[in-house]
Amino acid sequence: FNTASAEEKFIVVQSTTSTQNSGLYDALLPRFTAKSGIEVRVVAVGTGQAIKNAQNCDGDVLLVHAKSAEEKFVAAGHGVSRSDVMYNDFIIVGPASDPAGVAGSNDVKTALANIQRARAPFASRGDDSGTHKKELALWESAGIDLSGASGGWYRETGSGMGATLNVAVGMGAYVMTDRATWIAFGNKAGYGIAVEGDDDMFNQYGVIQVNPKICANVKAELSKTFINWVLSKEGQTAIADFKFNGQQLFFPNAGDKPNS
Amino acid sequence: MPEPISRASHLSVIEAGVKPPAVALHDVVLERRGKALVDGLTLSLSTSGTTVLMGPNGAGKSLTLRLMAGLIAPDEGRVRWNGVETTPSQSVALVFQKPVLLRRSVRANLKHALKTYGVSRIERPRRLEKLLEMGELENLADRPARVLSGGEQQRVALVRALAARPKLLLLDEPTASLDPQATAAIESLIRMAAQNGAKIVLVTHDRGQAQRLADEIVFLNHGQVAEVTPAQRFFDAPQSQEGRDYLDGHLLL
Amino acid sequence: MPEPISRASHLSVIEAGVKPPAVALHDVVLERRGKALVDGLTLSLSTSGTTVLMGPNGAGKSLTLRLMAGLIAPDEGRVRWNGVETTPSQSVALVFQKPVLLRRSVRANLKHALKTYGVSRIERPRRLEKLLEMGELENLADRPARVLSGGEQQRVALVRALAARPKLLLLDEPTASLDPQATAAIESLIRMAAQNGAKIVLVTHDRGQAQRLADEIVFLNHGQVAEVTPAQRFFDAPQSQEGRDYLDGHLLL
Amino acid sequence: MQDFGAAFGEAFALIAGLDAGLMEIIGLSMRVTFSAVLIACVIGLPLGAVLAVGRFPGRHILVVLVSALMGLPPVVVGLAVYLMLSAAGPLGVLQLLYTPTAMIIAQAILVTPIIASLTRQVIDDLHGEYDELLRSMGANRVGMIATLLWDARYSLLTAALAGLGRALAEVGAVMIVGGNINHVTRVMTTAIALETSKGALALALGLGIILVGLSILVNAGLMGLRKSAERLAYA
Amino acid sequence: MQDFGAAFGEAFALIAGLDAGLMEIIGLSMRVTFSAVLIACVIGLPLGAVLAVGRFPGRHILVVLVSALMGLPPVVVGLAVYLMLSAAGPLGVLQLLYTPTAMIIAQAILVTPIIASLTRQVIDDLHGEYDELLRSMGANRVGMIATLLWDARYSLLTAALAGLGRALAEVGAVMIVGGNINHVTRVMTTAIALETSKGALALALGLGIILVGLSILVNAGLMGLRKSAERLAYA
Ligand SMILES: Nc1ncnc2c1ncn2[C@@H]1O[C@H](COP(=O)(O)OP(=O)(O)OP(=O)(O)O)[C@@H](O)[C@H]1O
Ligand SMILES: Nc1ncnc2c1ncn2[C@@H]1O[C@H](COP(=O)(O)OP(=O)(O)OP(=O)(O)O)[C@@H](O)[C@H]1O
Ligand SMILES: [Mg+2]
Ligand SMILES: [Mg+2]
Repeated sequence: FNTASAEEKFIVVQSTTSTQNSGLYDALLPRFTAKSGIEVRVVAVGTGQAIKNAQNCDGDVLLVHAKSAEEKFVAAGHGVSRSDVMYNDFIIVGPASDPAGVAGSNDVKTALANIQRARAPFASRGDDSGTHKKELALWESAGIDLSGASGGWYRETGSGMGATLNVAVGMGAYVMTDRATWIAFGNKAGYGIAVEGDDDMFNQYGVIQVNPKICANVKAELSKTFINWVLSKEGQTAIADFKFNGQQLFFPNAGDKPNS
Repeated sequence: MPEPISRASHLSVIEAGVKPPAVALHDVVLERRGKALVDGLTLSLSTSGTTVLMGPNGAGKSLTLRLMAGLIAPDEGRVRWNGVETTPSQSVALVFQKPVLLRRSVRANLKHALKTYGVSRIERPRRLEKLLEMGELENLADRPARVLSGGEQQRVALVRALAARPKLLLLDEPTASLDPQATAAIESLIRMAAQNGAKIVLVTHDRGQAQRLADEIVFLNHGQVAEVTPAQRFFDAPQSQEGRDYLDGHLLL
Repeated sequence: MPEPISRASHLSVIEAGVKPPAVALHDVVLERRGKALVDGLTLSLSTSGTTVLMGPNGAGKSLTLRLMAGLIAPDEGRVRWNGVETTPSQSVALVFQKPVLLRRSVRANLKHALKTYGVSRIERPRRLEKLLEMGELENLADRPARVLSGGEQQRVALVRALAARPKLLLLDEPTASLDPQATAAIESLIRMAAQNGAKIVLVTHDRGQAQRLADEIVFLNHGQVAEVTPAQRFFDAPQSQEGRDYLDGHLLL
Repeated sequence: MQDFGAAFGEAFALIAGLDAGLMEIIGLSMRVTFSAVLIACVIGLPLGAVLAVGRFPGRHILVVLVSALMGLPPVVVGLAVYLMLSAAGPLGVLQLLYTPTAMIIAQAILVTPIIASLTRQVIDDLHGEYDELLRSMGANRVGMIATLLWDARYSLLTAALAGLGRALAEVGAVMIVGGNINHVTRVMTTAIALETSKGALALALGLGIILVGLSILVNAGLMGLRKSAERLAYA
Repeated sequence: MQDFGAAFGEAFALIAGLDAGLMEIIGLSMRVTFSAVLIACVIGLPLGAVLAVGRFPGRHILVVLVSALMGLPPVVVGLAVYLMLSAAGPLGVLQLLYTPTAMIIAQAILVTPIIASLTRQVIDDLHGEYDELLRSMGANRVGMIATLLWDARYSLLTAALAGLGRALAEVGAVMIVGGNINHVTRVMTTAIALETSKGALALALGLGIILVGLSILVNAGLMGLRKSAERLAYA
């Protein structure tokens, strides 16, 4: 397709819908491009698909939020190293009627138990994404067995965060989401945050350079430049500066402890 | 030479007049692509008897039949049936020059016609058998109509029109591809229909057929009426130059 | 009564024999839906002269022409052209009973034919004009072929076949809807083609036409050959019962 | 490339295993698709015929419109149906959202213009041949349309099959109004989308192969039926 | 219900604002769609005609297969093209993934069976009428197909429009092989999907309304062209 050399200076970032839908990249990337002259092309898909695409060498950088899967990716040699970039948190949102009576809680385990007891509808992403895995872990730590509930009050939507929010709103179900997606979400329809602030609901994003030794087509220099910038003071400030309706969505935490 | 046959009723257009004409065209003009194909045609046909339209290829005979069936509307002038402007479609039947048959068996074609003509469900089987018999189609009844031979198709189209028991029966060269026996059979069907009071308008290039069936001849040329003459007189002494030329062409062979 | 016309060449099938026959059918059977429509037909036609196929509706005349054109393969028996089994499609032309015209203008139909027949691009315009003239189609050249009158369409189909300059010209009732003048003109075209060495096979129900054009008559009935007789003799004294009945049917009218 | 091989392996294993979950999904896919195409035929066939035969003001505009609606984006149809059926929407009381019924509605909306538009073309072509005959017989509009639809039925099967293909392959609309809820509204296409987003590409492809296989079976069946009907026709 | 009103408002504002981003997306949508349909026509028209006219062993199976492929799930096509074009795939060196070219390829694969199958039907119907004539003229297969395609061209437009509709509305395949990258591979349908997942339903619907509007314009244009060509025909 377009082979003009000026346009050759681009990298592909495989990422998740939560970062894209919130508008973070729209705020972040122009700053980077202005400084470096490197265009960043973001492919926003499910976490699993993003990792798979990166494994297939169809990207230079991976920026997702599923720490254990990311570490596996690096351990298998697909990635060079993993660094924390930023975090936010997960929340549970629900309808104003609050059928399970969990609104205002900051104890996620109790809240989940209440939801189960009330058999209040709960929409799960059910797509093996980072968010989904987190949610399953929370149910487990609350000691709740979901087997048999699927298709009843517990509904696995098998789709992305935005789609799952739409479904939840459409049927009046509780749903767990990352805060960034929620704040930027346009179809709130009277929904509000029911559960937030539990330490268990921490959501870490990491960035990984795809390994150029395995993927010859990876633009090692360009992607390193990008990662370095994101982790730099300037990049971290840009993340902190990004606000939606006055609210900060992501909290930079690079350099807290890089792990390889 | 075939003998001229006797006719039960002989009514010329000119002699009629008590009843409104079965069909009348007043100054009809029909244009396609800027050419007047029917060009100021005026003609008025009595309610009974057989009128034969003759004229060279492209004279506008088939178009005139279509106008009489109400299938096409004139660009100028008007067409009237029994004095009124609405097509009495159920009492007019037209047999096209190229038979159009449905993609069905012969039997199904006739069934469809009986249904369309509003024949009651109980009566249909009987009428159907009658039609098959009239067209000598009994052995062909279950064949797909569109694989029939040319002559067989013409017979189907003709009996289908008779299924309507029309008051005005328009026939466009109905025996052009029929063998002599079938031609004779069809001609007697036509004669029968005429005797039962139907008005027949027949297009033919077959002079013998015209002589056998016609009460009057309407000679068309270039989309206009060249002459309207009682049949006997036309073949002895055509009134128009065009009619003379046409008959001469015939004699030339 | 029309005068019998003189013939340049008169070759009966039986008299021929030095050259292999233009087309020969050996014991041909054609079945559809379990019925034998052509039922053991054997016939061998010399390379010149005009053979007229006659017979009642549904006798199998059109099917026989299709077999001769190689359009349908026999279920049993075989068809040979000039002694071999491959259809020499470029030197055979068939005019169908119902003219099939492309959804194009008259001119484009003829252009298409010239191209298909392999006429060189340079030659086409000249040949095209010639064909239009032969069919007296100059004034109709730019009309969509499918809105032409029945007779006009038959003329287009005929000159299109002539565009092939065929050695074997198969004509299925080519003048059934033509007026007397056009019939005369077409007949003289056919006669010309015959004089130029083409073998003509003509189907007609028109006894006069058969008498004017035929060298020999092949009479078909129920998918079989009832008789093959020199033309003159056929009309005076048909050899088969079927032939007699057919001609009687004609006289009956 | 090994993914393709793995996909066939997955497809085979799924079929061989007679996986109950898979059967459930296939069953729902078939039910939703056939219901939607049936509804689309019931509306689209007469609509297409009317567009071909009718002579009323605005016919041309309607023809263009129906043709243009073949390009209705599934996501948009999904959204529109979602907004109608959502609890806050005008039809919310029916509680149809996230049910197979909602999926059938959305697909019927998508497929109807396709069937109507293709029907219009087929009937138009046949109408050119039958029009004068039927009018000369004094047939009314309804009789005319019935005759045309019946005589064109073999050609119309292709229109129905085009609609069927679209419905069978469709994911955008059913995802939104069905929600891809496990055991409730998950069909083949939404399952494929899910496995894709999980990065389970071989499994997704395997499901796709099964879906195409089903499509082949359905097409072979219907075309076989047409063939034997054509042979037995003219009774 | 207010969402619908809002959607029209959004659509209107977007158009009135002559938004440069929107124009870019529309431009790419049109480019991808028309290219894909063009390729599909170049392959599908002759293929359909051969299926209608040809008499070779396996023809029936091929007819069923092409018809069945009208039900190719976009996600599966997207995945298959992705696996071919991926850096790890056999055609990775071409570096076509996440480019408009990849999207055109995927859509062409989806649309070709539709056009081929509908063409087969149209040509089959005409072939019934022309077959004996053309054979009696000694036309070869190529000449025969050319004649049939030309004389059926007005009916075939409907087949092309059906393909166009599918391509215009398609999102599953282009999403996977294009990646919905802003300013590079974002088209109308992927933009709609994105806005939907952001919950910006009115904006998504607004974009959908614009897309349907474009579809109407394209259909009106092409059908208008057909009408005037039909009028001028027979030269
Ligand atoms: N739609 C049309 N566009 C252009 N010309 C037309 C159209 N319909 C008919 N014509 C022309 O009108 C003339 C009269 O046609 P019509 O079919 O009435 O002739 P006809 O008298 O029945 O001739 P024939 O004896 O050959 O059947 C013909 O020259 C024909 O080419
Ligand atoms: N495909 C078919 N299936 C069944 N019957 C057929 C088929 N094709 C032709 N026939 C029958 O074969 C017989 C011979 O047909 P053909 O067209 O050769 O007759 P013909 O001698 O040309 O008659 P005509 O003088 O009426 O044109 C007819 O009775 C016809 O119904
Ligand atoms: Mg006529
Ligand atoms: Mg015949």
